[in-house]
Amino acid sequence: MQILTRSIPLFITAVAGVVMILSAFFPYTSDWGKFAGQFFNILAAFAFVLGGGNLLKLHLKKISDQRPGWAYSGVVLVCFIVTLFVGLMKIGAYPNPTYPNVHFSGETQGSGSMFWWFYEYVFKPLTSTMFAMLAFYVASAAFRAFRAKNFEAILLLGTAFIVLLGRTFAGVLATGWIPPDSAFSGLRLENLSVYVMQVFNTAGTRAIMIGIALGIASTSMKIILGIDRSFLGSGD
Amino acid sequence: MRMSTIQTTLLATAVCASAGVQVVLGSSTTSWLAPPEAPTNLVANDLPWDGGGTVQIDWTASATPEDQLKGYEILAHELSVTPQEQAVETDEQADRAAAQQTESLLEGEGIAPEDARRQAELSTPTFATPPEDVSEWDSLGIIPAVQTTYQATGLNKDGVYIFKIRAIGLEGEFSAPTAASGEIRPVAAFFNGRKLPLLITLALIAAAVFIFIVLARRGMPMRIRKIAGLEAVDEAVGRATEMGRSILYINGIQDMDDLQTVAGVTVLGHVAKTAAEYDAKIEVPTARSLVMTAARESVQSSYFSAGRPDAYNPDLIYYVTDEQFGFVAYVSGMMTREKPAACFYMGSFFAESLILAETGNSVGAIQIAGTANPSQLPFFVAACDYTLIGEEFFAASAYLSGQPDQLGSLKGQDVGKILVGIVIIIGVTLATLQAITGSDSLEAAVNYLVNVLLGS
Amino acid sequence: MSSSVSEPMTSAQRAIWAIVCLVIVLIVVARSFVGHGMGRVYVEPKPMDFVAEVSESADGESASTVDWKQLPPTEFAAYVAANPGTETISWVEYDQVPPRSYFAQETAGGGPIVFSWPRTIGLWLAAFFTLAIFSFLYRDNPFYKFAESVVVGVSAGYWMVVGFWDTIVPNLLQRLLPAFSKEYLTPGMELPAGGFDMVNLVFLIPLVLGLMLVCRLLPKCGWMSLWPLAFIVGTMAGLRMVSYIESDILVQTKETVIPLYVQGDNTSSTFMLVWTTIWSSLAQILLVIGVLACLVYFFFSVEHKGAVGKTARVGIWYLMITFGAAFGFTVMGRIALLAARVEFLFDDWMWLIDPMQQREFITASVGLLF
Amino acid sequence: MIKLLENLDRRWIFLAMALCVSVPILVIGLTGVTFPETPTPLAEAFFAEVDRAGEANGRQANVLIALDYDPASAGELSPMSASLVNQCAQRGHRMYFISLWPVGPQMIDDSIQKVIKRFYPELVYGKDYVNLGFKAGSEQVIKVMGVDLTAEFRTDVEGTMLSEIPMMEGITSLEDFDLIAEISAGYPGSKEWVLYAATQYDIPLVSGMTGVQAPQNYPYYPTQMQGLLGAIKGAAEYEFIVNAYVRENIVRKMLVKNGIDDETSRTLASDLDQIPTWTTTAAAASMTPQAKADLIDAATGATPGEFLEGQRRMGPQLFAHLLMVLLIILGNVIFFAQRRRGGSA
Repeated sequence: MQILTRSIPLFITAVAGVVMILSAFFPYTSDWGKFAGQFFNILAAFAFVLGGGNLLKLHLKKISDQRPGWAYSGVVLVCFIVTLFVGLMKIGAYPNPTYPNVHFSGETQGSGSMFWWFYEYVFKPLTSTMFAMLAFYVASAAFRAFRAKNFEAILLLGTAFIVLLGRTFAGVLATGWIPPDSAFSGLRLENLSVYVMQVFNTAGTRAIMIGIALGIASTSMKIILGIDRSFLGSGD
Repeated sequence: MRMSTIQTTLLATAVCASAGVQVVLGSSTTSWLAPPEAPTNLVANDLPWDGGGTVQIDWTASATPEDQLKGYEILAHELSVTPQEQAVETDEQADRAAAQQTESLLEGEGIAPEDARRQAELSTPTFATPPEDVSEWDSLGIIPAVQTTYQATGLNKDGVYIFKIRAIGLEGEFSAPTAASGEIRPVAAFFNGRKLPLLITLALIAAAVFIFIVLARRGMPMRIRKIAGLEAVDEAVGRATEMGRSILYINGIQDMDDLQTVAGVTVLGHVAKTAAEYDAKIEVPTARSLVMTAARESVQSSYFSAGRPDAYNPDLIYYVTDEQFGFVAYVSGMMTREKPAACFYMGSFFAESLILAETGNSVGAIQIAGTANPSQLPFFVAACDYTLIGEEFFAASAYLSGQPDQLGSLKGQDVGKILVGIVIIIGVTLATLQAITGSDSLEAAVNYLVNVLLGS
Repeated sequence: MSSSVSEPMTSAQRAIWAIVCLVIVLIVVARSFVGHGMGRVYVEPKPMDFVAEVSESADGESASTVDWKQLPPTEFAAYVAANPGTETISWVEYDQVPPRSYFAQETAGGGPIVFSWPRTIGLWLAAFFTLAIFSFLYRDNPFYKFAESVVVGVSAGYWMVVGFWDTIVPNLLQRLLPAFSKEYLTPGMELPAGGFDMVNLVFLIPLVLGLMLVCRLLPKCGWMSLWPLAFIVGTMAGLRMVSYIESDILVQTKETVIPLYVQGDNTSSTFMLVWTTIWSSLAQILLVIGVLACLVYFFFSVEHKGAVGKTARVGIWYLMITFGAAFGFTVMGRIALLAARVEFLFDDWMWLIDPMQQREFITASVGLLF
Repeated sequence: MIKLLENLDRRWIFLAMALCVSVPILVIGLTGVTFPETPTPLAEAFFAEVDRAGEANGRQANVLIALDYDPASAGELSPMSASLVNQCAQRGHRMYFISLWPVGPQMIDDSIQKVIKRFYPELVYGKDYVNLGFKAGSEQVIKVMGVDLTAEFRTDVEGTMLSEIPMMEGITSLEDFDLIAEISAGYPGSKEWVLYAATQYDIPLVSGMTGVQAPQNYPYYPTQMQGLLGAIKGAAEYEFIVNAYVRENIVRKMLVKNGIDDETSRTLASDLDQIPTWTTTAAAASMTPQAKADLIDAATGATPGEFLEGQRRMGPQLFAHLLMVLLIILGNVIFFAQRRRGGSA
């Protein structure tokens, strides 16, 4: 088991990592990199299957255990299976006009198909409304969490104000009286917000990026060399 | 290498401006009205040490003076193979045929393998004759008359090209084109020389990390500064024990291929160990099934090393759903019901950071967060008691594990930062001196640093 | 801070909420009886008719080939009448049209545009789901739980379907089963010479790894998923190591190598020249100082004391400004998303506003509101 | 008062936010009035980069348009895509649509339906624009496309082989594109395009993104990313520039079509307000009354609502931002009042 669960995976990791690094420098090996990339993309599609399988397993268990709210698990399952069936079978999808005799030749999400209907009237409103809820949470967080506790917090809030006001018409209203070509035009809110973004934000973000890149480089190296193997399930 | 459009425009304007003077002054002569002389000695070569697709073109300037020229137009034509050859050329057989030819050439003439391959490939197909009329050729652009060299980029690596060049007078009249260059295939070199600085940087950073890991394994003490957020872990776990409530640990919402998730699992190991020592309950809902597996392994070994294997309960570490907002909806609901005393958010977070931190705040938990996603940091910084910012988060996993390997790699990263700092300080000093003095040699030094050492 | 969410509401507050809900319901009910109603979708049918054109192969040995030709509806009827026994394929596609076109057709007295039941039901369902999710803001409730279950189920299925048709079929099946794919799935593909390209056998590797990944679902075979996981982590590590060093270290360092002194560009007066010189030089100086100070903050080998501590503190200031900017921008984004949802409710569903000029503007609905 | 605010139920805040967003939408929707936009240099750079695509290579530009977002972020990003497609179509660029997000193909479809089908019906699928659809694999897809585009994209979204699509001729890798225009909602998105395409192959890249991403992408501008649109504000500014450009271009084309010489058309198109008076002058005598009416309509008529989405949304944005500022101030007033009383914070 040790070979199957440790040695071989570590070997695969090392080979895959080294191939990707080499393909960046040696054009003749870029084909290897290409294959590795294509394999990865296919695996990424298989990962969706794994996700779906996990979902099925979890909710079937909930239903069979009759846990509280198991009826909702039933809703999840029905929706999952119907979407899957409608999409894989291309129910109601029109074939490609060049090959009208081949049922599967058309666009999966083509307008008018059942799958498109699910997207347009179920998936789209639900996910975008979920996301839109954040506007409300942001407001409540602003009221409760953003406190000028110390100098650092004041800097954070001050910048947030400049950006919030400078990026709308409020900025023009508040500081529009400063002539645009005078010595103090930089103090107009809309210009100030650009200045803050290009100087302070760029400096901070740049340092964060350099730091993270170093962190990623060293973690990657540890992974490829087999020093860091926590992703295989344990720290040692 | 590409010249910016602004520069080109400026040059063109400058050329035009001087031309205006010329027209007024030289109105008695009519030399500028006649088409300019053609440039000569056109030579095209595949650029060595590149990733392919680039051809270096050199020529001797036209006899017409520079200030009477608008520039040179570079013309390229990709040769198409004649129909009967096309069938062969399209698949692997062509490569095989070329390889055989290469071998025979290598045996016979002893030339460099790369050139041999190119020649072999060139000699196999016969090409359709290029059009006589240069207007049917592709124009790669017009470059200022002061230049006598050009790099044609973005060509098809497998294509075969010939080039011509012609001068353009101030009124847009063309000289006769030069004779066509030889047939060039812009092949990829064995090593992409333009990436050499990158390779050196990579080697330096990798070496620094590696050396410090080795030193650490040999027992050299590695001192790392205190990380404020981590000092609070014990406090948070202690408080949870006192209050008799649970600890919630969220490992981000990305899968194990994200390095932040990996770092989060390492931190989880430490938190779980503290929890085991204090006998506090720790709950870990995950958004990915693979993360659940890794988290179980990690927590289990922590309970073992804390000497409390009996207290380990795998059911408290469970998978919820991959869907971002589905996961958040579940976790926030759970938080309102169970009111954990301490919440840890360690990993890759997106929009859900705010919902989690908000809900955690509303149930009055001590919150410690760590992420390298800068967009989510403000919410964590504002709503949590402690936040590990960016690289600190990666460092935390190393710091907590206390393993010599991890600490060594942290030192290696610091070497990287010193290097970056030194390069910036030297570069900025040179550039500033150059800007003040306007010295040419300093300018050359800055250009070398920026364009060669730090890549194109 | 203690939570106020769980505190019971006073009856006055309840009353206000009830009134808010009542007003919304009233508007919706009234709106559906005014003018052309609301939330209806109209479509225009577009017949698609094809006939088979059989051409005998030249040598008479291999099978004859069938080409499908699309004909306009008028020609199609004539063609079928003229050539009985021809194979035909027909279906009708529907294009959504703005309600304006339907109203115009009604006034003109007839035309092809029809009311679409499936799409209208869909639109009302979408509106229901939107409101169901928003209802969570008041409190957790069955409508929300239902909507949440639906989104989990549909999204998981959606991803699988798209992954299958857009990646598995063209990049795996077409390579491993070319003949099958051409026959049933992607008739447009070119078959490789000899029906199969041996190079593509290499794609058995991702197939096997993919199946091993799915083995995670089986209790005894969980370990098999470690191999594809190792592959995923390995390629990602290799890819990211190189590109992050190039893009985020080399290029970002290069971008920071800038002169601290910049000549101003406003030459209208000496004062403005000096002023803009100071202003733009200051920007460069602040930028360089910021990058260096933040790097010091991220330096782990030295304690934050003395000079290092002071520099690190400057670094924190920069980071806080960065976070403030990030906060401001995030807020912008979230509000735009909410605005889009509200526009959906007001425009597509309730037909209260009409920014895209899809309908005749109904003043009656305006009167209802103001 | 403070006591009341301390225990304020957050549902009141939610209600305030709902009103701040919905009332301006209603008012703007009914009146059609939007706030004036003043474009910042970033939006102008974005426009200019798209405008000059292909010039360096002296050909009709091949623009790779990557729409990497989903309906959840469409509120911020669809105005950007609409204007981007509008500009490319007007400028005559060839458009290659792809997406790295599973629901991206729908976003592509929306843009095609909303802009190309409606306002540029003369453009031909397969010749002027093509929809290559979605591919799983995030940055790996970009990486493979850099080497060999056809290895990753074998068919278009309808299942037609690329070899049968005329505009795919000569397109083998990322390097064959003159510009990458990218609209991004997260990962994979602008950062990945910078890392794996723009930096590696030195291809001009312009990117529109959600507000969340904008601050992290500022350091890439202008070297690795030649244009950047951040959040709905960026969208509104860009929309404003493109609308002006499109209007000017249409008017100029109309004038040239009616036999007015190039020079005059250009001057007239650059100052649209004078068109109505100009049509009454002798210079316009050659035009038919119908042509004149069309011209005046093109010059001064209302912009289609599709291309005002971003500017419309700046209304609710303003009031919501003011609410946010107010809430933060209010929150801090309570905080300091509590602290003075000695309560714990």
